[in-house]
Amino acid sequence: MRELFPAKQVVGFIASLVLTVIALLVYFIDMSFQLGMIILLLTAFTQAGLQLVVFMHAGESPDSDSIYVNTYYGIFIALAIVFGSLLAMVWGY
Amino acid sequence: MNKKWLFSGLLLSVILFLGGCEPVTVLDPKGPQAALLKDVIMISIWTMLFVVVVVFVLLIYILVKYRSTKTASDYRPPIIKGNIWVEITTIGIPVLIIVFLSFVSVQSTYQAESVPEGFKDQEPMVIYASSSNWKWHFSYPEQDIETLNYLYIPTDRPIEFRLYSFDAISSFWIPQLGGQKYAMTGMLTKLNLAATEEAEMWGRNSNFSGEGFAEQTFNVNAVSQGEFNEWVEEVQETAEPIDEETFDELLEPGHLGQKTFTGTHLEFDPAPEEHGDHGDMNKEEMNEEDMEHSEH
Amino acid sequence: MNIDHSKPLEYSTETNDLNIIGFWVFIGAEIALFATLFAAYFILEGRVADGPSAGHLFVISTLMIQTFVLLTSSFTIGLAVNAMRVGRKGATIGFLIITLILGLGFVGVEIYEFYEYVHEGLTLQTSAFSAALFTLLGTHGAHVSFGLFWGIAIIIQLAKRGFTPRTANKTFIFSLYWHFLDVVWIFIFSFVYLKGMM
Amino acid sequence: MEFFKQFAVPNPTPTIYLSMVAIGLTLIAVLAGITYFKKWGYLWREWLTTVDHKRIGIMYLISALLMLFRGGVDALMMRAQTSRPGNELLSAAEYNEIFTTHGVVMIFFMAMAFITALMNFAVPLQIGARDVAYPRLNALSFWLYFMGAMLFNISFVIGGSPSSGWTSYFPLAGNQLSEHVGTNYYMIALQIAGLGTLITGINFIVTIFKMRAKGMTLMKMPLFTWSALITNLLIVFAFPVLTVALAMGTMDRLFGTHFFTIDNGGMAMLWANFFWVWGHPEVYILVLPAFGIYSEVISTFSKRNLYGYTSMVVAIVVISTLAFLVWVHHFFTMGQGAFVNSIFSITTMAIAIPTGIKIFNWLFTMWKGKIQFTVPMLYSIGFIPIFTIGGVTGVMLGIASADYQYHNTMFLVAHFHLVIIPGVVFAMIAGMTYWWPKMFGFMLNERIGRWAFWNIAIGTCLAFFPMFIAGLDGQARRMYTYSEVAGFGVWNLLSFFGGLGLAMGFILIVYNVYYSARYASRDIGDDPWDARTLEWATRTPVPEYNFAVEPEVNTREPFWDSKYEGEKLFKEKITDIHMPNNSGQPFIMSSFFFVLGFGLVFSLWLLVYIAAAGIAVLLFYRSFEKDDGRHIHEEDVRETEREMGGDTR
Repeated sequence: MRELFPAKQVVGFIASLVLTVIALLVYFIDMSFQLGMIILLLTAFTQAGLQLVVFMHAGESPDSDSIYVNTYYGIFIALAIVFGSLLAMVWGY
Repeated sequence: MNKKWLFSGLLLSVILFLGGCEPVTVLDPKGPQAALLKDVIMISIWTMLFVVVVVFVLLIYILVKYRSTKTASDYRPPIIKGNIWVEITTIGIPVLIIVFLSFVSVQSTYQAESVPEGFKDQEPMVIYASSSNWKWHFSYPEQDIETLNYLYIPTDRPIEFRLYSFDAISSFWIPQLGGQKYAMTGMLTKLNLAATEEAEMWGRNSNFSGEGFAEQTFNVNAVSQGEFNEWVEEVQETAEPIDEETFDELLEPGHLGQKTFTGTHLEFDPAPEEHGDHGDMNKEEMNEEDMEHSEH
Repeated sequence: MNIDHSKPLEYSTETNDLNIIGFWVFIGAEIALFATLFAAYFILEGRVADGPSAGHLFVISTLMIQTFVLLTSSFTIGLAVNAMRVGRKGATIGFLIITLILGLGFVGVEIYEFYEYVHEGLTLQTSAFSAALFTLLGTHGAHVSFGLFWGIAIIIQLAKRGFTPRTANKTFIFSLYWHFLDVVWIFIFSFVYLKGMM
Repeated sequence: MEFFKQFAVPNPTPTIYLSMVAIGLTLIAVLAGITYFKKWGYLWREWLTTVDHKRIGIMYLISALLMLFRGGVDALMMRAQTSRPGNELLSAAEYNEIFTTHGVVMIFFMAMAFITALMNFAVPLQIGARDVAYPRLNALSFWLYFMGAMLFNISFVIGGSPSSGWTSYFPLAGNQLSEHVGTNYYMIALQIAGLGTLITGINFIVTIFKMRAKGMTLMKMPLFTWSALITNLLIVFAFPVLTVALAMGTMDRLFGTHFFTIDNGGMAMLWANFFWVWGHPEVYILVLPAFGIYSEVISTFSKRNLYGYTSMVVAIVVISTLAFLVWVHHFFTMGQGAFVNSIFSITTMAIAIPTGIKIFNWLFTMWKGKIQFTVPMLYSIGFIPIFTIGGVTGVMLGIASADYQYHNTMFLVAHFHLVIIPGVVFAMIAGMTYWWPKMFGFMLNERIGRWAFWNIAIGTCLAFFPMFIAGLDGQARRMYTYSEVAGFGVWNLLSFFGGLGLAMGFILIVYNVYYSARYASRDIGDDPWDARTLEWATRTPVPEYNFAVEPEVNTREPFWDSKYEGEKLFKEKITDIHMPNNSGQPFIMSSFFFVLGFGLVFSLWLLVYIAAAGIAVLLFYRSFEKDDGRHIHEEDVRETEREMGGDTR
């Protein structure tokens, strides 16, 4: 039974649950919008990183360099699209 | 040979629009904004001409000197991987040029977006310019006048155009007064212009908006303040008032000549709010909603 | 086919390596796709026209259920890959089935939620906000639904053919897909729901 | 009868009816011809089901040339219409359809196909691979592109072409202002073709990452391969944005959503934003492979190594990153403040720096070289001055304030044509001429090629230089007519003559293909240009397995060094070669996509469901399929090699 539940994955799962609960605090506790967004940004990106490394085994492939470069580039593009669009259409006035 | 041909072609065109017969519209400004943009355009043309000349001279020199028919048949070109100084030069000089042009660009963009130089202390006259397929409606709230497809503006007074469109995105452009700006659907944009010379000019929608786009033009008369006041008075005396029914007919797609009305359509069909507010709930309403929600 | 036995089965052939890295590149494209959907949502969020707004619609209970279900399914598919590595075919298939059931549950709650939205007067045609919301959630939901079919195909192949380099490779790639959907959900959870309810 | 009415063209003219007849007759002639010569089996076995990257490349090439002519005829009609003031050759509605299809066809179906053609053909050969990473997907890419292109092209005779510009700005392209199905075609055909492009992108990234010859590190790759890698990276990250934008546009038109509509909170600017988030990287998707081709051609025909290899690579990477950060310059005039415009103005102009480096590196590659004026080299040399002019006017457009005056005018039209024609079309013709002997086993005639070049080069200058002046004089783009007093007449007339020159050039290229196919020598050896990279190390024309033995490399120019420095490329013995099987699935699945698209355009839901079910069934079938490919036996390889006249190692 033990080999079916490796510690790394169990800990990862618990960590993701904890992060979710922390994120939920912004709903249950009254706080400013800025603080809430900071908490959400932190928890969301930490969780994404957790999934990437613990569950998706991004580091163990023989091509992990290519995979990381590709993923970082994707994140860069994603941020450029989201914040660039917001800048051009909402904030830039 | 092709290089020479190209080069002379380029020179010819440059000469044509720099010093040639009659200045082209964009380079024949009648107001400070257009004059500013003309200066920027000329700075950039001269800077870029320098780049073009460097590339052309290098290319012609290399093509003439190293053509295979001129070299010995046993000549084996050397292997040259690169040279740090050459690369510093070919990166450094473009960087300097771009830094210079960036400076020009940022400064002139801020200037083009604000009240024209020399008119900062004057209260701008507001004109709403709204586009509908394929016409321009000009509303003068201050004078309580509306015109179709033509503009009268006083010289030496800054004018704030507030632009929007009833249907397709259009672009409001009077090249001799300044650059263009889009009249967006459901969103208000602003353009600051001023005329310093009395002149008759044309303006148009320059953004493709369907079948009647090519003819979506209007006349612009820049006249002295006195003449402008006379025109306003005349309109007030002679023109029919505009009402919702007449206006809705005007909005039907098609072309109409010049028309003049008293009153403005803004009274019964207000312009969209400033950008970002349209269709948006304002902040307070949102907060109320939220509170209601959390009370459940 | 050259099988390199020193590596886990899913990496053991050249084709398998190609498939895995190719899928990562595909995930890169998916990142850009969802980023665009998020950008559209953020920009259109306030444009509710006459319809209900985000703060009015979202409910914490379904959100918590969805999030918990999807996080757990991400965990179980991770366990499936682990079971595959230790060579336990039955356990692998078992974990995969649990994953798919959780996925089905997620889709079910989502459908219920959409039904509630329509009930509250928010349809696809209501406003720019509704269009952006339904498109973002719908694209994610459609990915999960597609994953259900894909998962079934893989379970059948595992059951029939056992662990081969090919089936192992497919299972592993499917797990990448599933984890990625979980990552997307985390962002929807944080920046659509929690931000909207804050 | 009611049912058939929806397929009618909204603005029928005798020309359109004539084209319908012509298309019908050509189709019948082609089908009859294939039947008469009993070529159906050949066509199916050797082409429709092929997964060979070289054949797929050739099919892309043929499609691209066909589309070039379709788009070219559009262009000529536009220039003819505007050649005199008040001309009545075309109506406004026809003119609007024509410039729209000209843009779409040229960008999506000509330029994209052309670069994909050359990448398909040359990249696996340049890295010494037997095929791409996913041969079957490669075929699927092609057929999706092809079906997308066909779907778009039938709009001309069934239902009407789109007419709101290739940028298809909403709300003009929305239901309220464009009632007929033209824009549906645009949205759906591009979606299908775009899916194919995305798959190509993934395929080539993996191919280049994983399938390089032994010893070929990233910094030893030929520059065309480098540019292909970065181009495909741009494809993978930019095309999803288009996918989303097109999906939103489709939903607005078919399902009544309010993304970009006039009412209910729709935001017209959002379409423009997403379109250009994709649209600007797209420009570099087109131009980077061209840069790669020029690097190969200039170095080959100067008989010199490429100057500044490292800085060339860095420049490509920098360009690709900046490409994602400049899109707002396409709508500086949309009302965002001076701050936003300043940022995007600076990033825009910054692209000139890496591009400038590349220009200088090409010049220094010719320095101390031994320049041979072959046809590919002529295009590369012609590219430098014309592209420089196109490029510097791009910097001028990048100055946000001045752009308020250039925007939407012929000045802009002149700029982007003077970038795209030398930057893409010249490169594609150069690349086609350069790799032609490898594709077909004979060379294109140099004399006719030179004539074509001069026509095209002079035609380009004559067609587009006058537009700078017309633009500064206030001529907006996309105007189907203008009055005599406007004074644009002379410039537009000159442009028309330039257009004729270009047309003449392309006709000469076609004639050249015919002439050379008939008369050119077939005995040209494996390396007719005395080239430097690996694709020339194998036989001409290339056998299906590419290399009998996979090459091993130590240097950047392995083939050159094997010829002149005694490096050994092929070290191992010939063995059995593993090859993928042909498959009809890509063709069949893409045909379902065509039906699906057609059904969506006209909202024929039954058709949509059937086609979608077909696609789903094929996906499942593929999942369960066992296909391990086949082997070409050692003796057969030896036999082929012997026939092609080489040593058999």
